[in-house]
Amino acid sequence: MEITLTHYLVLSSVLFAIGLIGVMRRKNLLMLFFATEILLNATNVAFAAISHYMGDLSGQMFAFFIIAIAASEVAIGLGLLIVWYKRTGKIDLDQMNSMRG
Amino acid sequence: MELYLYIALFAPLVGSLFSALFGMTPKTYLTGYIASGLLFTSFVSSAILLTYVMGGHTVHVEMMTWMATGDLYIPFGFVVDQVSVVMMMVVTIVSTVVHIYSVGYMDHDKGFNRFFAWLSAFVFSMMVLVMSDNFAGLFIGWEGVGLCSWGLIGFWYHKESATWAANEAFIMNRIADLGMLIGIFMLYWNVGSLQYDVVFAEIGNLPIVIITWIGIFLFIGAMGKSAQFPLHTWLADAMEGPTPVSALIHAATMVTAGVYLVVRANPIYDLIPNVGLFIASLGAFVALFAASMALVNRDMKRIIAYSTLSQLGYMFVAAGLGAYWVALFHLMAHAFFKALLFLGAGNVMHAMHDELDPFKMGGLRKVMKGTFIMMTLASVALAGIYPFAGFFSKDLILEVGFVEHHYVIYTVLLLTAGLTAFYSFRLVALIFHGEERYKLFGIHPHEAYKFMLVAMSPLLLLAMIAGSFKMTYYQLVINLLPSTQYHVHNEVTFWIMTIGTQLFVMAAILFAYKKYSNWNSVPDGSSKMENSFGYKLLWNQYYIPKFYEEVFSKPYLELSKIAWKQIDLKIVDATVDMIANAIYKTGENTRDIQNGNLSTMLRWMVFGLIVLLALAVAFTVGYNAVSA
Amino acid sequence: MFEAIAFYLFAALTIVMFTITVMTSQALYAITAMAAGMIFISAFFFILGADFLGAIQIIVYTGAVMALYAFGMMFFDTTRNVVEKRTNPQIVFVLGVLAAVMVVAIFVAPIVSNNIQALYPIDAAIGNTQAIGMVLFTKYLVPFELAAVMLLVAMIGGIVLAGKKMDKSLTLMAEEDIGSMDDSIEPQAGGH
Amino acid sequence: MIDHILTLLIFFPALAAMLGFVVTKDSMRAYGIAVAFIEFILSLWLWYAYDPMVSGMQFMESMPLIPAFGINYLLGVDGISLFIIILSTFFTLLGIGSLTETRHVKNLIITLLFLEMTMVGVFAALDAIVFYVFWELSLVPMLYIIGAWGGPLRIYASIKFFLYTFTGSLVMLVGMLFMAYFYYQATGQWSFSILEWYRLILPENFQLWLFAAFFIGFAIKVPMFPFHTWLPYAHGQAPTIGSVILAAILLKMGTYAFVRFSLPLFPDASVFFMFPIAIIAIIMIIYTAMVAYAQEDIKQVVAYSSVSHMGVIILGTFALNVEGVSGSVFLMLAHGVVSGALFLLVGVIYDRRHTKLMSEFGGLASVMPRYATIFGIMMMASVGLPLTINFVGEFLSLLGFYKQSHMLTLTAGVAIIVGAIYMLSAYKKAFFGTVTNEENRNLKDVNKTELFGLIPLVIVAIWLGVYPKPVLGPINNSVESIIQLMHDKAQSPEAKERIPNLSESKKIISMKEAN
Amino acid sequence: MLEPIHVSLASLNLATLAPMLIAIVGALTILVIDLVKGGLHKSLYVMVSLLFLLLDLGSLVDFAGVFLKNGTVLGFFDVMLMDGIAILAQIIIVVGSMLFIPLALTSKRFHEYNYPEYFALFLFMIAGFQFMVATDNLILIFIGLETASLALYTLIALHNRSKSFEAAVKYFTMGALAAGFFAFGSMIFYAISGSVEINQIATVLAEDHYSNIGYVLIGVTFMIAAIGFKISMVPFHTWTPDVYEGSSAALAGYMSIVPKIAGFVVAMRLFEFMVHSGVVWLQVILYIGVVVTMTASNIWALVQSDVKRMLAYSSISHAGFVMAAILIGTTQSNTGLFLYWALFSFTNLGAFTMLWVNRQKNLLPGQSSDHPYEKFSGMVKTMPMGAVMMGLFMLSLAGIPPFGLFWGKLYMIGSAVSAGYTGLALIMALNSAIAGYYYLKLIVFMFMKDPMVGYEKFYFMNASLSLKTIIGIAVVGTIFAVFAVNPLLKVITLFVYNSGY
Repeated sequence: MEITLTHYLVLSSVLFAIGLIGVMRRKNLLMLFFATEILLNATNVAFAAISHYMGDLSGQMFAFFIIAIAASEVAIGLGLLIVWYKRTGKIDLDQMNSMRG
Repeated sequence: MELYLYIALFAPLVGSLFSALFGMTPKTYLTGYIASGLLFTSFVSSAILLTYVMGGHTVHVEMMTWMATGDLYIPFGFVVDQVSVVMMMVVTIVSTVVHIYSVGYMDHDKGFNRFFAWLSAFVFSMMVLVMSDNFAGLFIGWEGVGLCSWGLIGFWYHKESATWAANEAFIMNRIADLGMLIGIFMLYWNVGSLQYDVVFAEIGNLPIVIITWIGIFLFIGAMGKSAQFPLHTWLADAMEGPTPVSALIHAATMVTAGVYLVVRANPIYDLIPNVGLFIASLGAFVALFAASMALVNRDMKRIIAYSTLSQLGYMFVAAGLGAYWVALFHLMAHAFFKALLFLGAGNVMHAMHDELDPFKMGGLRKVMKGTFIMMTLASVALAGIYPFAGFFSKDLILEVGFVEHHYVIYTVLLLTAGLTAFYSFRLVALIFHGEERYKLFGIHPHEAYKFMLVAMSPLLLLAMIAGSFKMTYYQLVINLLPSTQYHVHNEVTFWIMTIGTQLFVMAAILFAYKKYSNWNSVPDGSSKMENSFGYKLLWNQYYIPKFYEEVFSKPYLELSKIAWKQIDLKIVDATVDMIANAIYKTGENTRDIQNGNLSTMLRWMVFGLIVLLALAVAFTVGYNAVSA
Repeated sequence: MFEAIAFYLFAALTIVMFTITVMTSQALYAITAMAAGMIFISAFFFILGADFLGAIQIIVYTGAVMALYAFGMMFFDTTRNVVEKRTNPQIVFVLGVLAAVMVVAIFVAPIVSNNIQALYPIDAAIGNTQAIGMVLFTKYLVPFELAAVMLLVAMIGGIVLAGKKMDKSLTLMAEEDIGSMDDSIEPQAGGH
Repeated sequence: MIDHILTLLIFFPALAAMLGFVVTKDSMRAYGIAVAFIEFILSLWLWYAYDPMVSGMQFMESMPLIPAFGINYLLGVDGISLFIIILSTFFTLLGIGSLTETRHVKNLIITLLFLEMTMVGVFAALDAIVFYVFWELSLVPMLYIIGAWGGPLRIYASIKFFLYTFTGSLVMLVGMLFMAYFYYQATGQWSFSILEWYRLILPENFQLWLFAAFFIGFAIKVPMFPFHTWLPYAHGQAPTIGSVILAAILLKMGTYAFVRFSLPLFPDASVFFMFPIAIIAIIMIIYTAMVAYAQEDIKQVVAYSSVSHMGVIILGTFALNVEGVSGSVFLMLAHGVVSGALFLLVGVIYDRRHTKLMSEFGGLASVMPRYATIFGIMMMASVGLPLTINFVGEFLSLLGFYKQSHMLTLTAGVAIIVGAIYMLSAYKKAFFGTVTNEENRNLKDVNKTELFGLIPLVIVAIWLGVYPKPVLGPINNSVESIIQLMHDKAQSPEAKERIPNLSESKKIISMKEAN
Repeated sequence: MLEPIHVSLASLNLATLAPMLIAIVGALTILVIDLVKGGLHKSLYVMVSLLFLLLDLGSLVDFAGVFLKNGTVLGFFDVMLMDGIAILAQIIIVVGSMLFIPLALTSKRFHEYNYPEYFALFLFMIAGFQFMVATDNLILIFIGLETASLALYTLIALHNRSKSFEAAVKYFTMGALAAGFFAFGSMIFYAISGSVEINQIATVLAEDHYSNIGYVLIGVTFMIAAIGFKISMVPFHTWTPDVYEGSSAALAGYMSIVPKIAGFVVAMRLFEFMVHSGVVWLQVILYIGVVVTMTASNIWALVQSDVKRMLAYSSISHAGFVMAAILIGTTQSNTGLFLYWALFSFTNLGAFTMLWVNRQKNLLPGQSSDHPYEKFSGMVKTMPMGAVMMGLFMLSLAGIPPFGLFWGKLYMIGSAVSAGYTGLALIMALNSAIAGYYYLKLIVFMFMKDPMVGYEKFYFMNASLSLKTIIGIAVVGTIFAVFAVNPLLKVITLFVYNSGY
């Protein structure tokens, strides 16, 4: 039984879907951010796989930059959460509804 | 001669404008004098023109262009020919008399100045009507007299009935005017011009169907102005106006415009005898119909109005049967004696403080000798007793009917002649004879101003002697009108007819006198006759006004309200608003998509993705299926 | 055969770990599971011959990112049971599963292409890290530098946002108050 | 200067309006009158300099605006637009002169001057986009006038007015773009010049669609049934001056546009849609007349009467012969004068009593005789009495359409009956009878300011009714050229037949004259 | 062993980096200045930023000249792509930024302007956008996008009130999701083409005759979601109103213009070749997306009670309008896109600046947002010029001629008509009509209602000379747009056409 690119793509999709579920499901913002990491990681797996099966390095580069992006996002995201938390003492997104309509 | 033409035409306008200047200011006799003076000038000019025309000439001027576009060319053109000059004479004579009379009649009225403005304006319009050399100009006058009639019927605008009657008259005339307008359109598109001379020259080349339609539409116009059935109801209601107005407009001039139109358009009607027969039949019917309503009416002016209507019927019989000159002759004679009758009635009204019910009068001959004489003679003329004017004109129409072998029409007209005599003298008897019933109402009647009586005298004179102009007139108008002579060829028949008619009429007069000259009570609606079906039918004018009210006026108002409140507001406008509201409501109802909750927002994003994915998958499947 | 076993093993592990991350109500479990999941993902990288990527994955994710999150967790005091209000949980799963199913439905079809040419071919003779370095500093130099800028931005942003100056809000203070309190760093209840 | 008189006419009021911000409140009226007067004189000068024998465009001005997209600043007048321009300046002068509004007069006059710019602009524009610019821009001042000086429902009314017409004209804009695109396809060049478009001969099915697109824009503006419901609100709520300008000028934009665009651009479609439109016109005439009859508010009577009269104008326009089109153009002017005057008159009584309900009045004729007289004259003009300005237009319009359909004209002719019914009954309710309401007993008759607006209108209404030639002549020449153009462009045999070929009849006439 | 690679410096075309580098250097300069001496007034930073942006613009103009002479310039191993639309978009980005930066010079003090970092981040953000448009490499696009976005999140939050945090967090979270979409989408394109460069992808797809249609569509789906988020297409728009409301009006106005043009350029690069190669599905999807975006946001804008939120929805609608250009995909429509956006920039600049100068520090009593309609009630009586100008901007947004945006709409609808999209043209026209209502609503409030007692003191409370200057520029730009349209059209057409769009 040979593992093909398709296997990896399917795996990637499943992981991505898990991430999506997390994004939609989580109300705690911190844990929601976890889910966004899963999304990016899922993509990374696929990139690496495609890169491998095609014998091309660009995919790995893309994954590399995605990791960098993920790291930056964490910094900003946590910064935002900190100010928000300092103001309200909560990080539940249900509390954030002063604007609507 | 053109100068006289312009003077005759525009003098009344000047008088009108002059009076209008004082329209808002308190009464001044100046307006009355000036207006009357200018009308007299107009009369003199007309007379001069008459002599000129009698010399075998005509005057035709084109003052200026009115409308010109495309192939249409309508000038202000005026023609004084044998027919129009007769009408001009009639108009100017009667109106001069009425003007002078009105100075007295309207003496106490606040709207004195305004009255003369309207009255002179009317004369001007009438002059335009008769003098125009084309149908459009005729239509100007036609509508103009309608306007002035509206202003004069509703002269006492604070009276609800007067303004109602004014509007009724105007609107009814408008209905007919539409017909006339269509007739004019047809003429233009078929002939290419509206000038009388062109039209009459070319009309023969048209298919008979078109001529027939033209004739019908033009006659519809005439029906409105001359109050022929079924557009007759306004005339009786128009009696709400001041009496001189009734005399001038609703007896002598305006209502005869219809007859004038038919006479003027004789080259058209000559080609379509069937329409002519219809006109004649309608005329005969109206003659009888109107006379019957006059029999029972208790309003002095309305009785005279019905009589006018009836006489118009006679004229149409003549015109319809092709005896245009006869129609015109009766028109002229009728103008004199009917105006006289009305003015007399005005005197009586004045005396009786605007009381109109002859049953409340009686015995007035003692206080109003002059009026009595004049009205009696006018009635005699109306009844057609030799040698008064009516005899010459009216009996001629009977003869026309007979000669043309329309015996039904003849019979009807003969019967009507009897009825005419009856109701005329019923009126005279009730007013001037019998007990002085007015005393019951505490009225102190008095004779009118002397100058008013003097002013009326020319009419009296004409009513008596107009018949003697018959041959002069005939010689004049046959230049334009068909010169058929109507003689019963059999001497015996002729004499039997003439004398028979005279006797019949006399009998009617005597009957009227007998029945009413000793009347002594005011009917209160309880008598047996008053409760009979026939009486009620006549009294209610065959229920026609009521019928119009119920079938046209009220439903129209109701329909209008429905159109506004139900259709316009609830359907048309509501649809527009509904669209706008639907859009707005959609916004209101869906704005919660953006409920401010981050989780929902994220879900919407994923939802959007999924929808697109689903479409993508569906498309892919379909695409593969197709390509496979 | 080994490859297959490794794939299925790690696939199962990552899926389980990430599922725990997403589903658990214990923040500590979640973060631990995620860290584990990321390590398992690095295993894929190694399997696929992307050694450099695997190393980065472990260092950056499990090292830096997880440390940040752990810090955050402590700061926000979410080590305990996290109570989350659930609204329409079914929809979430339906949408998630639908997404997976549909993407997978397409992905099961193999990619047919004769025209793919590797622009930067992997040369077995050259080490992965070396090859990456070669590409990174030629072709992807600009993205690389920009990534540096991005990290700088993130750093500045993080510092500024978390800094003490944010504790009082000039936006909400009346003008006259600002002048007097310009240099005092006393934390103010920010209001809202 | 005469070369650029149209530019001057368009932008002088706008410039003056901007300078008007500087003028103090007290002298604003005088300033406004002065500006409007100068503008009016300029427009009269235009008339003086206009050569009535030339049927084409005169005083053409051209300046590239967006040549890359074929948009040029292109102006010109012919006999059709000339008089509507004069009417616009005339009414602005009268409107400002007889202004009785006291609130924020400065803003009002500035707005009016801007409005004047847009009105003149619409009628002078020969480029579709320039036309559209002014067309849309005219909504703004009117929106403000209705919304800021209007009655209690003013905001609803103004928004309805704006959005309704705006929507319609956007559809029209799409039509214009299509037209330009066709031109582009035909010549490889973008152009929005109407005169260039005249040269295009479009396939019939395209004509139908484009006609429909333009129609929606114009029909809402006119307004034609069933798009008319904004009008009663707009009139009902607008201040007097707003109603006057709206009725006198703004509505004419729609009918003018029919003559300028729809007819010459789409001759086959015009013939194709002739009868449906005629039926709509007849519905407008009769139905709205009935609605007018049912009104309780005298201003609404006049408002609905406007719609009714616009029906006659439309009918005349779609007669597609010289008589009808000339008549309808003339009727545009006539209706402008008459309805403008009627709205001024309604304003007079509204200023005194602050109500427009007819039931509140009655017997005004004895209290305000001068007022009643002027009202009566204008009412009779509105009813279409001969020798008043309206009659000429109505007569010609109906006459023209009679050529196309006898039955429809007969039905449309009912206009003269129903028109009389609602007008007379309204007049009767308000002016006749005895004074029953104590408040009416001491009303002042019209004053000098009001007469300033009314007297000229009375004079014009009668003068042009008696002697329409100076106006009708130039209109006739220009209309003839349009009709001839339509005939030449028409493709379907029916259109060829329905649209008369003037060059033939001209020949015959000249032969006749030679003989 | 790996052989050393010899790269000639000339072939790198280092100049292609110049515009972005200038912005980055500017940002760094600001940081250095702050390091050297803290506590300097914001005006200094504004001026420094302007200066660098001016340099940036200068280099772009220079590039424009080069482009016209030599055509597209590639640089840095073909990562950098300076074609016509890149230059145009960058010019719009830089000019837009230059117009918005002076809005920091308010008379009232707001929190963010106390930070030199604010200006540094602003310039970083600009650089990020510039990178985004000046490449067709998905990686660089992604990083540029993220750089700009991360900076933007921070800028929003720096306004420092609870609403702005809320806005930033919402924007950030959704942005993270969108980033995931972008990555996944790129992955799919990479999988089917073996490349991350759009022109390569296009080539490969064309050579394959789109045989992997399923992959293509899934990839496009994710890309639409990602870019749709950036340019706020329905239903990826939900952040827009909240973020606009939460951030300062100055930044909201900025967001309505600059990030979106970057997004449009990416969308153009990514989608247009597919539209042209007949992926019917994409045409349908874009058609639906455009129509739904225009219509739905218009409808929601109708019911707003806050002017800024209304403008947010209106900008979504305008974005939908412009997306139509990508669907139509002719040179004319792409030209229209840039023309529209250039004109839209000026008008929206004016509208948001008007909000900004009328910004009070605390909420009005009884109101829950900064700029409720009631605040502008009767403005014509207390602040006539202000009301007239605001009215002008509203009319322009509504598309009333002859103000700026009308010409954009005209050209866009014209391009739809000439490409045979008649239905679309009609929908665009009718949407403009619906939009008329809510713009009109503000005019109604300003001109037809009576002033609220005490509100007049809030008018122009935040005004300063520079803000007024900006408004003046916007007014001039809006009124006299008609004279600018022709040169703009010519230039844009030249650029767009020569870039092959």
